[in-house]
Amino acid sequence: MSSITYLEAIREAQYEALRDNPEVFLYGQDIGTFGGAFKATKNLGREFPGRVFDAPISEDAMIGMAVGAAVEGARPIVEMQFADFSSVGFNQIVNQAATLYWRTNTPCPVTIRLPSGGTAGSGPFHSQSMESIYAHYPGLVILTPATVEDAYWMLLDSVKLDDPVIYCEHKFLYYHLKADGFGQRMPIGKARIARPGRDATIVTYSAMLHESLRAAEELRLDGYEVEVVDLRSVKPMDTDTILASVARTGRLLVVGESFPWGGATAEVIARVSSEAFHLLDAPPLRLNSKDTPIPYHPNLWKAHRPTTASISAELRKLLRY
Amino acid sequence: MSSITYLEAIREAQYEALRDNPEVFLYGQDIGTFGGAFKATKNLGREFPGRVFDAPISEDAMIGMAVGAAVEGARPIVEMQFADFSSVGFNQIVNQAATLYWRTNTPCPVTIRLPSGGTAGSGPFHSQSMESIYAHYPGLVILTPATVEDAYWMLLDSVKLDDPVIYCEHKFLYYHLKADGFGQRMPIGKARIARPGRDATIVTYSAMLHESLRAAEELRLDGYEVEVVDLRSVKPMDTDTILASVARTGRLLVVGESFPWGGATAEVIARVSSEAFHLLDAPPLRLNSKDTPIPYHPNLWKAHRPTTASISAELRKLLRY
Amino acid sequence: MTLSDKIVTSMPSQGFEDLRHDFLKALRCMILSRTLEDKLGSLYRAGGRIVGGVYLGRGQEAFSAAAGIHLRWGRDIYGPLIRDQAGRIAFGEPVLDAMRTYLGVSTGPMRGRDGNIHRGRPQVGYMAMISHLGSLLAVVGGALFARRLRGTLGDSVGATSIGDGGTSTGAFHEGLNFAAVEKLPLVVSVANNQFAYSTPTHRQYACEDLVDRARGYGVGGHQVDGTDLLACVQVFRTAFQRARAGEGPQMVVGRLLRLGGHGEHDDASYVPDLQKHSHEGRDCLVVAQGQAVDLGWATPQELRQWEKEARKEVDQALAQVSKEPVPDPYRESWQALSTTALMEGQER
Amino acid sequence: MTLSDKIVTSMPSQGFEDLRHDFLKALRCMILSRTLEDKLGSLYRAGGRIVGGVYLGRGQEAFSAAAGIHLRWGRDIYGPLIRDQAGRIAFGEPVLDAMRTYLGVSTGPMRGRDGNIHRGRPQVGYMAMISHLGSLLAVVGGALFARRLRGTLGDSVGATSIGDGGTSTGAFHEGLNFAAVEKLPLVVSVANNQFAYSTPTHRQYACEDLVDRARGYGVGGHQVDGTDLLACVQVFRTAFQRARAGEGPQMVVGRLLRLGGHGEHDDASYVPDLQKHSHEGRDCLVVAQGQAVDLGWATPQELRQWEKEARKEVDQALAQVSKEPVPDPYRESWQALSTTALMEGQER
Ligand SMILES: Cc1ncc(C[n+]2csc(CCOP(=O)(O)OP(=O)(O)O)c2C)c(N)n1
Ligand SMILES: Cc1ncc(C[n+]2csc(CCOP(=O)(O)OP(=O)(O)O)c2C)c(N)n1
Ligand SMILES: [Mg+2]
Ligand SMILES: [Mg+2]
Repeated sequence: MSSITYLEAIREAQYEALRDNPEVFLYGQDIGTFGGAFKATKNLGREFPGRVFDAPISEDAMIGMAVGAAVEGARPIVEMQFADFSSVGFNQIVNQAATLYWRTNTPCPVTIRLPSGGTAGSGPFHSQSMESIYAHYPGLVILTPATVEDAYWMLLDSVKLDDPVIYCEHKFLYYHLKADGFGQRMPIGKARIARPGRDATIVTYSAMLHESLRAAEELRLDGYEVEVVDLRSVKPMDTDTILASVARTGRLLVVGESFPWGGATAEVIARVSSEAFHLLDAPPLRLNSKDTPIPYHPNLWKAHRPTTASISAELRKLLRY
Repeated sequence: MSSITYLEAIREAQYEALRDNPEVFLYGQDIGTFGGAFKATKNLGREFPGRVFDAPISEDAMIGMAVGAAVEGARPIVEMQFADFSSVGFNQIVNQAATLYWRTNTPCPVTIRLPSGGTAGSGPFHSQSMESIYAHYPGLVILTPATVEDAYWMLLDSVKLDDPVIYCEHKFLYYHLKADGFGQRMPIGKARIARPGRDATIVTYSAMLHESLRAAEELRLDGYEVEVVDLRSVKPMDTDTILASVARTGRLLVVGESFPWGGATAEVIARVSSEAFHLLDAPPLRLNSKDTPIPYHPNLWKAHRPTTASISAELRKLLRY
Repeated sequence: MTLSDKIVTSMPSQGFEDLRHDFLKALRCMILSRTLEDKLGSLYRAGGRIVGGVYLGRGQEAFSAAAGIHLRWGRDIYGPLIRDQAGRIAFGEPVLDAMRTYLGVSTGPMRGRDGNIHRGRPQVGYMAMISHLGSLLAVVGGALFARRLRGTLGDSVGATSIGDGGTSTGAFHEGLNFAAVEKLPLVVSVANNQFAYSTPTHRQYACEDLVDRARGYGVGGHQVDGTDLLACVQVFRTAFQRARAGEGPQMVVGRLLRLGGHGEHDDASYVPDLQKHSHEGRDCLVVAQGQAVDLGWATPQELRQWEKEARKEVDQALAQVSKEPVPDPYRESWQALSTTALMEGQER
Repeated sequence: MTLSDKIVTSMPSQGFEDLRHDFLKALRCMILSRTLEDKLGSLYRAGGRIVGGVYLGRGQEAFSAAAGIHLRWGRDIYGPLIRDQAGRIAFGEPVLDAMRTYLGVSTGPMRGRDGNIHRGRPQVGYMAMISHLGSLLAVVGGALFARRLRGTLGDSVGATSIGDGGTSTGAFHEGLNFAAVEKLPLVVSVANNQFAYSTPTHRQYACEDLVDRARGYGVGGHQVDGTDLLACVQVFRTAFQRARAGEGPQMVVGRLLRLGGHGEHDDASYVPDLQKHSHEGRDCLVVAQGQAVDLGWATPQELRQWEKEARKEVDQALAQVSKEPVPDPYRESWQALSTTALMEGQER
């Protein structure tokens, strides 16, 4: 297989899901003829006539409709044009989809794709990372693939799961991130050691994995071996793998792109502090974006989110302790 | 002043806000003639004709309208009938109200009252605590009053603030919690030592303060002095007071009523672990509700949220460490 | 005084023969619904038995039942709302489901996890509403959409309800618009009972009649006197026929009055007396019983017999449910996902 | 070829004298808008100068400007949307505001924090849209509501826009319904440009014409050929008069076509040729220039002169803004609250 991008992996997974199961259909704005704002459904409407639908600008109804379809046994994949617009479908996600199984014993196999995260010049309403918002509510599975392989396998797995999945795909990785193939499937719920090390652990996910790996590389020049754990899914969160890594390194930095209050990074630190306090040789640290909306100008945007440089700086702080 | 309830304090604060500033108005479903589902605005429509408005069942528009009014210098107080229904106003809260000042330098003095938290028999959609959802987004102040005094002063302060405030009032406290007066005003952003102690610290807020105080009392019979910190506002969060308490006790339990993933309790633990790791003599613990929707039957509900008994059990674990 | 003692007569006694069967079916559902709800109301007031609040459909039974009788349990899709007890019965919901849910026992469809009007059995096409008004419409639409996609739609139809207040929600708008775009076989009952909780309609909408909205969505619009069962049966028959015939969503707006509080905790003192004594304030059950007698479709004796049977059914259900177990937190799975392998420990 | 070389003529030359002033004002705004947007488009394609995307109003200038000329900067409230560059100019927004925002310099109204079409100056009644379609309507309504409450409404009016796609949002429905209930002096422009991004209207709504929605909200409804400036000026004059006269919200639906992609990144290959060559595919600027000449309201020379002035204004703005500073993260306050005392450290 020739080189394939993260975005192509998402398209390919949808292709296979449609091919393999007649209950799968796609629903989203401009995803038919047009192939979606990011072309994640390019040609799928042509290849699967009557299975790919352009939705009206009605995120609330889009999720509601997917839940109804799932009740009837369908397995819809809903594309939000940007993660940020899921805010108007929020109620249907957290109160309708997420509670259906618990309330009525009815499975709810809905996959909601959220094109997430910042890119330069996208501004406050086309850049958000909402995994922490959705993970707070019971009844949802929150996937945050950071690699081409995970983008592919985890989307295929989402469609097979009988629970609602919030699939957070990072727009920054769409075109740049490439792989030679889809590699091996790893089960949902398992974190991955993306880089082994012994001096400190970075726990991260999604696009921040790559900034973190680069930071780890930088620190290697100083003689440090930093282990990097890719959470892959923030809910469920693979505490065991995190703890095992911290047991090896004794030092923890958690990096996420979303806003700093609460959320995935706080959750990781809370788990490690509560469950493996004695493993820590230094205070666990976290790095998030700043506590303002996401700025439009690239100068500001680069300073708003964690970068290789800011992660390296934080790592140095952690290692000095 | 004779005995006054938490709910009456909320009514009284709104009365005074209306009386003292012509820019204040109230907007919410059934808050006029009817005085609101919980009677938090009882008689205010009569006492302030043309200042208290019944809204259509349009939470999105209700928040949007309040932002527009605030742009023009008004200081609306919006009542959501239940916190849970703010999920359909979520977008206007986190993207419209919360970003206005940062984007345009325009103050946004909107107070949104969220009748929050569980009561027996209220079920999954009339019991939610959403402070952690809103606190995750930049640009909002999140108040979680636990006492009659705070209910009163913090609501008055909310109306005076030039920023959007999510005022989380706990329904469980409405009728039962009483005080003889409004006591002293404490500034927003300051936590309060609700009970001094030396053996362990509970950090909590809202209705869980009272369960925690009872648990602390229980532990006193075993000879332990547990300090209880009432956060009062989860954002801003008064890290200094928390750290000072942990410095005294060396042990930390954080108790919240909302869902367990992320949120206020994780945030507290993350801050303490990062900033005062060396002060801790034991792993910091947290206690939240369970990771399912909030059950309707009281038997289940009582087991779903933290109670005096479960807090005591957790405290014992913490103290044994 | 039994219900049938209050019969008033008003209808011409001919020309409706083809409605007879539907009418009587609806009437019996209304009687059972009223009997059940009266019982729930008194249990609530007595205290101690009912879990949570009680929200009744009194005064709305004709409108609700006239929709419900067109729905086939297990074949059609129904998403009832707050005041649809009569429609639920007409659809085929056993009284036991209601009683079990109100008493919160673990044998009910919601197993004590959710309550009262939120009950349903989605797996058989009987949707379980969440509280957020308007949000069920798209769900019912989605179920129809999936059936059509799979080719199993056949002559099945979907139905759901909304109140005058609920029409102000964005969810209602998005849901109905989506259903119209997809031309789904859906009947939407708009029960305009003049109030949303305490809020009168002039604070809720500014059009003359909610049926004026139908054209803007491109859906069929129907208006009916919601206190008149015969008229309701007739209008819903047309609406369901059109929906099944592929003419897309049909919106039926019924004018009526909620005969009671928003819930049983509410004395509805905000409803002006004038309105209570207006045409829309008539008790649709009394009207329907009068119609039945006038049309010669039922005798007062039969009506009394049906009431007696209803009381017996309700009493039996209560007796049975009273012995059933309430939920036990220690046996509860506390699991929000169906995929057990992905559940995390609760107490991290 | 300058714009004025493409003039087509079509109008009768009499009976519109009272529209002359408004028409010419709108036309000059259209010319400036087109000139500015052409420049922004080429800057975007050239790369390196523009921050973020570029979303243009080409083909919608007549409809947008005809609304904007009725608004008074500092007195009325305007909440423009994506394709309202012409309306913004008519309202009184300086070209510098636009240029500064697109180039992301820190001197602009958004200070590089937010971009392009999101710009505004709420403190002077010029609302700054967020991306979420439909959500601005309630904001504009709320501003009017507050003025009326305080007694400072006077003859001020509010205006905002939406596209065919945006009408499907719950926010639009809730906002318009609220405005209707409050009978606010609000004019809502519905620019039905046949597409929402790539989605044609038949996937967006099922009514015949979006103006059919007006009655269901109880608001005034107006229809206009959005490619015809003269008609637009006339219709908006009526709509604004009615709104100011206390007749409540007015909805003006314009039929037109987006002459370009959704944004400048989009080649709009999904728009069928047939539609491009239909009546609604006419270039409203060419039509308006023809009307001006036909009516004897402007000579081709004058038109050329206005174009020249517009180019000069745009070029000057660009030259000036090019020298202005871009945001500096180290001097940025990184503060989302106006109450400094409540801000927490950023890097916890
Ligand atoms: C989105 C939302 N907001 C608020 C509520 C609270 N609430 C429950 S019922 C009700 C009134 C409903 O009125 P209407 O739709 O007319 O139905 P009715 O009760 O009259 O049958 C309200 C405001 C809710 N359920 N959902
Ligand atoms: C709630 C929401 N969902 C999705 C989008 C993404 N989006 C931006 S513009 C657009 C199309 C808008 O179409 P229309 O309202 O017809 O306006 P036009 O672009 O045609 O002027 C979409 C889907 C959005 N801005 N807001
Ligand atoms: Mg009603
Ligand atoms: Mg459009």
